Amino acid sequence: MSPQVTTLDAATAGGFLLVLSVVVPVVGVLLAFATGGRQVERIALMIMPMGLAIAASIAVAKLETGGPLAYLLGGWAPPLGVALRADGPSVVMISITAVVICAIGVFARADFRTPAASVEARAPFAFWILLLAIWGALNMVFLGGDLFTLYVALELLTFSAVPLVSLDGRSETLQAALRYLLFALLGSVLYLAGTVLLYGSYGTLDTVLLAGQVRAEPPTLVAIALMTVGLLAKTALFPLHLWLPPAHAGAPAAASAVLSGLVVKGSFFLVIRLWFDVMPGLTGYTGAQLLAAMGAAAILFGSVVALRQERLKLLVAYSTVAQIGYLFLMFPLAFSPVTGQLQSGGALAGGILQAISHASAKAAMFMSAGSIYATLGHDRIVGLGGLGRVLPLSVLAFALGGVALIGLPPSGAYLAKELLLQAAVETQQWWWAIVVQAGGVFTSSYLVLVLAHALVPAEAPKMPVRVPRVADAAALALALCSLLLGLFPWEAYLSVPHGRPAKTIDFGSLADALWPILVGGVLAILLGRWGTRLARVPCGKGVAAIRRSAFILGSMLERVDDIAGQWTAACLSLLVLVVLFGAAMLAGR
Amino acid sequence: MTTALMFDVGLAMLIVAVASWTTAAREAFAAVIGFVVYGLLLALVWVRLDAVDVALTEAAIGGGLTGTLLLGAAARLRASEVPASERPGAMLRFAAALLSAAVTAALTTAVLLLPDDTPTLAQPAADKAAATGLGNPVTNVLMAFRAMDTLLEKVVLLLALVGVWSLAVDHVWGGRPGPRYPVEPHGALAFLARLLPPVGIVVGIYILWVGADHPGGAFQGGTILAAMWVLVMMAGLSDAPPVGNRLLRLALLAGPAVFLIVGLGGLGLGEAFLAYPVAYAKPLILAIEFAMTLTIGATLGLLLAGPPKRRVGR
Amino acid sequence: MLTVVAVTAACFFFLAGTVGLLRFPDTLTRLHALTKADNLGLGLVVLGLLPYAQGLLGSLKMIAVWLLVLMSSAIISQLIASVVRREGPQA
Amino acid sequence: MSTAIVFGLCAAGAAGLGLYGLIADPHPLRKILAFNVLGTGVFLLFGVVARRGAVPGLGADPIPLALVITGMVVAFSATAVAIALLLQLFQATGAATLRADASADAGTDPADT
Repeated sequence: MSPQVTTLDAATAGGFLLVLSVVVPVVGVLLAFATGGRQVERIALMIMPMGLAIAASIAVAKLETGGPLAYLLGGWAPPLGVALRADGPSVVMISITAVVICAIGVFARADFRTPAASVEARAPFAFWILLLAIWGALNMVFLGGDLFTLYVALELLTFSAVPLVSLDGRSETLQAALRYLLFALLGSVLYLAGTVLLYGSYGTLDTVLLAGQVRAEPPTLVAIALMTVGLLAKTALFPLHLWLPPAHAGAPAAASAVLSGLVVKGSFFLVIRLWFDVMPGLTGYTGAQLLAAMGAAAILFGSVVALRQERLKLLVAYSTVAQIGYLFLMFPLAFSPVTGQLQSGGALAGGILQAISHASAKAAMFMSAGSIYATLGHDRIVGLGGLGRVLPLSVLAFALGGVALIGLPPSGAYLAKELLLQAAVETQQWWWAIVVQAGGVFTSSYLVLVLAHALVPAEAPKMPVRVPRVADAAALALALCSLLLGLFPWEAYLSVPHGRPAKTIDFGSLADALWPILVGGVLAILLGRWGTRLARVPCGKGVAAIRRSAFILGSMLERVDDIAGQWTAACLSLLVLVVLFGAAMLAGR
Repeated sequence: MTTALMFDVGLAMLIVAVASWTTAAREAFAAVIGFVVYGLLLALVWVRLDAVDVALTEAAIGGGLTGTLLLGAAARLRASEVPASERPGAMLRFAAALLSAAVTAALTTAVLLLPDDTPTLAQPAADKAAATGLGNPVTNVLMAFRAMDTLLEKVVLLLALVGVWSLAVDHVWGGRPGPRYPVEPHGALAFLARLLPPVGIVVGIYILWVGADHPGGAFQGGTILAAMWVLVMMAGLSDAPPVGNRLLRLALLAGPAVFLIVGLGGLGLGEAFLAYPVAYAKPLILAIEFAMTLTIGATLGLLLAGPPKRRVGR
Repeated sequence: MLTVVAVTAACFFFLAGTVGLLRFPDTLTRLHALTKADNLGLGLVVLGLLPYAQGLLGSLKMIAVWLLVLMSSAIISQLIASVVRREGPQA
Repeated sequence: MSTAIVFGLCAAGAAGLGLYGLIADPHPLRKILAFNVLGTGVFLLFGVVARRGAVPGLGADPIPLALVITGMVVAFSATAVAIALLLQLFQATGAATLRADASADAGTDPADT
């Protein structure tokens, strides 16, 4: 992401902050494990402001230094030692991680409190420790300068994420967790196979040193293909998403928020590291197109299947599949035909911005879905009627999160969309511009679907449980954060053109922003499951025919998604992708 | 072709054969036995590759621990049959075989095409060894040059244990893991469990101790300690401790905690995180390794024992 | 010379043990073939390699290895045999 | 032909066999087993690379060897967690399968079952 190579054998000022950002959560894990009981929650909540402060200090230090921050662990310089480095994107990711983790911490206090009668309870003990471990692992993923250290960090991330899925012990979640674990392990073995080939070729695994040495030789290309696909399996990019919907929908709300908002971003970030920093010149035009094509397929399948879900949490989980796809649209847009390399320009900035917008907005949406579930005792979408009056804050948080993701100004997703569209114009790839717009349209379609159900007046549903106000406030704060991300001065961290967010909201841009919602509404009507509600609406013959064909299309896509979700099929597509990426890069050599 | 190379080729063919047998075996139990054999043969390969440290680890893990885990699981899952409908069809299996073969071919090509003037860090690693005063280059890498990996790996081990424990049923939380094994005071197992542990503990600590200068180290030593503990538990001579036990928690933490404290000490003294002052490098590293051996022994033993199952006081 | 003779003899015992393992009809006889042959075989290997051991400590270590294997194989055979006696000779 | 090449081929073969088992064997226990075979194959590649990097005085490059030891510990942890999950799943449902049928109910509220 930074073309200038920093001096390798020196730590920069403020470098120790990078160490702290990893070590402090780990210290929290150890302390919580040692003391146990009621202290676990207290320690976690104590670590959170510290971590937030460290993230803020890193952001400030980055601003003051200008260049990347660096630290040499143990004082050993690469290639023998391991370096930590923070460039713009890693600082951005670390900051959003800190914010989201803290919000989740506030939200989760109600769900994961140790009951007064017991010395120590299972779920709170595991949850708080795993949450801290995820934080430490993510920071390591964002900072690690060595591909093997990154592997260990990624495994730490996986091992902390998997038990979160099955925290409530239901058998479906056990199965989801096992599937997640096995598929993630397959991904990490492929990644590991790539690292050994790289070490065998260049004698180092340091990202900066490698970037200076890589050549387009067969072992290196095999390594990139294996590592990329391994990481994609962990990111759940279509068609490798079989584990994600059951895992994310089955986990407790706070856990879903972490998993969907943050955990998948870890492996996504490593794909960026690999493609943009380590070997920007080797992946080539075809490789980038292939990656984005998978993204486009993810948007189509994820969105349509999301619209056909009966349950809110599954809908949100499938929309994550779609939005993960959206994140990969930046790769071809960052490809410069002149240099034949991926450039760290506006497209990359757009991708990162979309990632952090999604992290905050999706966490907020899962949290409000959790509140809705807890209050109603179910999350069937057709049964959400009257919710707007009962749980105004949760519905508002859900709506704002959705609006932020659609890309209405001044949200981060809006800025991201602008940057991606601009890159599409500059690189003359109009087809990706269409997909980018389609992503926004689909997002608004399921938002419309949910809100239309939730805001319909109905007799107030019974409320067995009351969700504490502070939990709703946390979700709302995150949604607002995502909605306002576009106003932040990103120039210091990402290559965003100056003054872009200052664009005033005039009539034209409002119209620009509103048409996706209208089209999304139409899609929601055509593809959504409406129970009996819509059937009663009279309509003409032509409209009925359109609706029938949309329904058939929807069920066909769902069928394909079902097949792709089988273990054997998913593994086969994984290997096919290895072959395709290898062939694409070999051809582009 | 020299005798040594013939031996290598034979060994490699044997390994591939055992791996195929393990993959193809009809019974899960047989497959696991095949895997244990496979692990022991691999340990031989590691010796042939001049990597005795890894050979010890492979024998301890591949043949020993993983084998024990899988055997226990196979025994308990004996009743579970996967319905025939779930077996992928012939076409799918053929596709899987084809694609796996493609990956094998890609890996083979990549290995054959690795550059002839092999890049290596062996020389720099040997040159810098004086900074720690340890004679075993692998221990040097694990404890000094790439100490962060080792530290994170210990956290991974701890998190794996938290993950396993988190599968317990709520009301037995804080209880003892696994079944209570019956004691047969005059049985052969009880005899072994009385006779072997003293020897095993000495050997474990010895392997840790020589690891500074010769093949061996904390993980290999810790594995032996774990094996002794599991043996004693299985013979019914001692029960698994309750997971809420404070002392147990401290033992499970000792390794990463000492590692972190020493690491942060390096940061505080103005050198760097995980840097050792040259004069004290060796004693510091040995102290960390000692704590890690204890932790590894305890963690591995408990990973084998599984999630808590029995409430304390029953 | 001692080495060659001892190791060759050891190979013979190992081979015999393996043939027994494969050819004998039930668990108990297989066990018999395996333990007898392997204990003797390993002992002969140790004996053969003793001249190459590094000092007294090295030879003691090798002998200790042999003794440990003897002990564990004896006890494991006991365990297997007792399982066979309890559950009947199926395999 | 050298030791490194012989075992390099062996490693690639083992990795392929493990991969096949992981994909095609329906039983989760066998998948876990196959994952271990696949893992050891990849680890062996580290050994081969280490062996190729030998210098006078050192029979192998110590860096990849250290990486393998770390990797083995991680792989063992993974196996332990996977087995625990599998046993728990078997205990809860009486079946050990990864088939997606049951997963459609993920997110089911206990109220309506």
